[in-house]
Amino acid sequence: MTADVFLFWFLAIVTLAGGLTTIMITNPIYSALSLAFTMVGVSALFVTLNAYFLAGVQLIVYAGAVTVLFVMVLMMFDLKHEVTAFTRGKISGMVKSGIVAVLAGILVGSISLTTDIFSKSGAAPEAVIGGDTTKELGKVLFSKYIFGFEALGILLLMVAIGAVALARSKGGTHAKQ
Amino acid sequence: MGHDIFEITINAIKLIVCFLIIVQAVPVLVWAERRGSAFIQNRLGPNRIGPLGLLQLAADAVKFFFKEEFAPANAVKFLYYAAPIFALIPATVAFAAIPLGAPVQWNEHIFRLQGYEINVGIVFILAVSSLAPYSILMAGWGSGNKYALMGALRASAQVISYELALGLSIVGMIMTYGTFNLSEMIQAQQAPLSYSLLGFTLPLNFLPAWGIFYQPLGAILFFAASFAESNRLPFDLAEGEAELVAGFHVEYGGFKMLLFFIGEYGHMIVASALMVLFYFGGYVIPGIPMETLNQWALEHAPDANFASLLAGLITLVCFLVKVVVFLWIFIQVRWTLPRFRYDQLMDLGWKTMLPWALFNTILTATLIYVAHL
Amino acid sequence: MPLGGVIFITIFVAIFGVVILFAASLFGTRKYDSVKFESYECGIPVQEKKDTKISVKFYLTAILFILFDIEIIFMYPWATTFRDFIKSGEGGYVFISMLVFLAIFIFGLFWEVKSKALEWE
Amino acid sequence: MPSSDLFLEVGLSHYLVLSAILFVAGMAGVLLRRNAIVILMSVELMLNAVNLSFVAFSHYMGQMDGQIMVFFVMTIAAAEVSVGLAILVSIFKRYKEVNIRFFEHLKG
Repeated sequence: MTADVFLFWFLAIVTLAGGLTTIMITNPIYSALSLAFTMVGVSALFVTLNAYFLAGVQLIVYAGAVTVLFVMVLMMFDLKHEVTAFTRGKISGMVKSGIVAVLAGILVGSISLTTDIFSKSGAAPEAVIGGDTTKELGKVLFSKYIFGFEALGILLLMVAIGAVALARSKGGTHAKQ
Repeated sequence: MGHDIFEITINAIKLIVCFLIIVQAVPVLVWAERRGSAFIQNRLGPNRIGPLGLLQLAADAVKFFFKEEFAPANAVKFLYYAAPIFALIPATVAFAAIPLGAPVQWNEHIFRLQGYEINVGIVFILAVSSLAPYSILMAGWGSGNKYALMGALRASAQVISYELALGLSIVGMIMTYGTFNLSEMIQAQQAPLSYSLLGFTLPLNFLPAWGIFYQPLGAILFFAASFAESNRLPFDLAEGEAELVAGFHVEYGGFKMLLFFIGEYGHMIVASALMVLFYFGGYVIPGIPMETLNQWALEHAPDANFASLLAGLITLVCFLVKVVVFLWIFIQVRWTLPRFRYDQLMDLGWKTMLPWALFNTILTATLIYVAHL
Repeated sequence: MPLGGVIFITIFVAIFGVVILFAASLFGTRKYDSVKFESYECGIPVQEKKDTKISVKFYLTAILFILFDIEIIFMYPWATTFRDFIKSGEGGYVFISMLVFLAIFIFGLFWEVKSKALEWE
Repeated sequence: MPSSDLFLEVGLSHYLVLSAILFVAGMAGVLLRRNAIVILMSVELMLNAVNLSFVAFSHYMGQMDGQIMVFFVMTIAAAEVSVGLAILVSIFKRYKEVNIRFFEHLKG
């Protein structure tokens, strides 16, 4: 077992544990913190795939910004006592769990059936991108995907305006008593 | 971490040494801060225990050790204890990515004087430091005290606001060097300074090509933002005593408090080291190129291995001296400037520093574009 | 790969913290009474923190931080590759397109300032 | 893939299966939790899983497009969270409620 393989299994277990804790634990604050933990795990998995820059972006955007927002909102709401974390109703819960299980089976099955196609048609291990992918990323982003890039700029502007408008709707800037 | 057992061992030791540097620097810095503030305010400072009061550090450590262990009744115990431990991690992990000296060549192994070499160094350090708000928020929430919670929210809002200015102020610097890699940046800063624009070249050979000469505005913005990032005065709104008692660590004492301290000083050390790296040439001695130093080391050491080690150690000392200068500026500023009001702080971050950082970015891009026409 | 080192130092620091907190808890006097366990409250009796009013400003700041942070992140790949683009002759195109992006950024910032979303009273 | 290599050789399918499990976990969260904020978190988990498979494909196919896609997905995820949380906060300010079942009764 080489170091890389060991690292993958370690990170996979850690990430899965984080992800499952996020949806299982009843206290939303712990949920958000384990979500942050999962994000860090996913970012480390990006590093094992040589996507160094994306790993950093994942940490900055998801772990450093999005989840911090979650934690801050939860702290503002003060939702300590949540009696019913999960859906009530045994039958509907079972149906939902069953749907999830079926989806999991379909996904894993289809992956294991189709990976042969990818490994044959696609890249031999030599074609795998190695080393520094950051500059390559920049070059592709600013030539092929330049329009999407500008569109995202507009999207972010819209969201900034919309979020401010929503946050101030009714009741001013302070929570109502 | 390495290819054989020798390399793995050395790398592990290096990482632990990086951590110990941060931990050990804290009592020294606390002593320097107390003596320095006394000097600034025309007092004596700690001078009773040991020469110059140096043994005060040991006395403080012992005192912290014998403090009572205690958690408030309505604290969330897990978060309350996890927060100080987590406060250590971002600073340490970021510090380990900073090259502290020239790489040492020992037979066929090359050891860099840094915890690990990461080819997107800046992004890594920014990413790791962006995790710092968690420790603050965990402490504020875990203490079960409204002052702590208010302080934590203020501190984290401050940290994330200034992260914008911090992130944007180095875009111009990245553009100048064209790389994220910290070692390559040091390489780029070794040449003598020369400005070239529209075919004209202005050589200033007596100065090194440090980032500060290309990015003066960026350097100022970066340094100011890093004050706010490490919650130091004049930006220490997190613990404005008058209205929030001590901010997010009001319920902490003893070693738990000390761990927060180590984290805060660790951020300060990382900020100073980054300042040296980005804008002041890194570990290279000003005026002496690395080739000259290597040549000199070869003449004064028994063989090539030791010569490389000697050069590495000299550059390490040079780096630490530069870092100490910036740490002293941190201390000096703390005892010179008063604290901002919270709205002034937010205004400074969003309405002053962010536009100036944007201006710096556009200016740098334009100059680089025009210079290459 | 540096990842092993990062994980190693993280775990090491965490263990160090746990050990040192545990060791410190073994020493020290213990004289507890019920007052000591109360939250710090400047000498008055503790009040329930149910209705702690927290300004929505904090959360608004966090939202705006996310959005602007992503725009800044987008500039990083551009900053590293800008010189390469200039060398390959596409500099003007990339420069203009980045200026458009920056104009959107500046407009957003201007709008936020104008709409007093960043005002802390 | 022979079973003896399953643990010793990590390939594309390992990452894909991991991402599938994460995705399904996120979906289970969306279906089973009642707190609207936790549901948003589960959506984030699903987006992360998708990102992981994008990067894995990009790595093993030797193309950068997957990584660019991840960039875009991250942006959209952040936008979604901002708007989602803004809506939740304004609902919470009025009704002091974040239960997803409660939202069914909102009208007009």
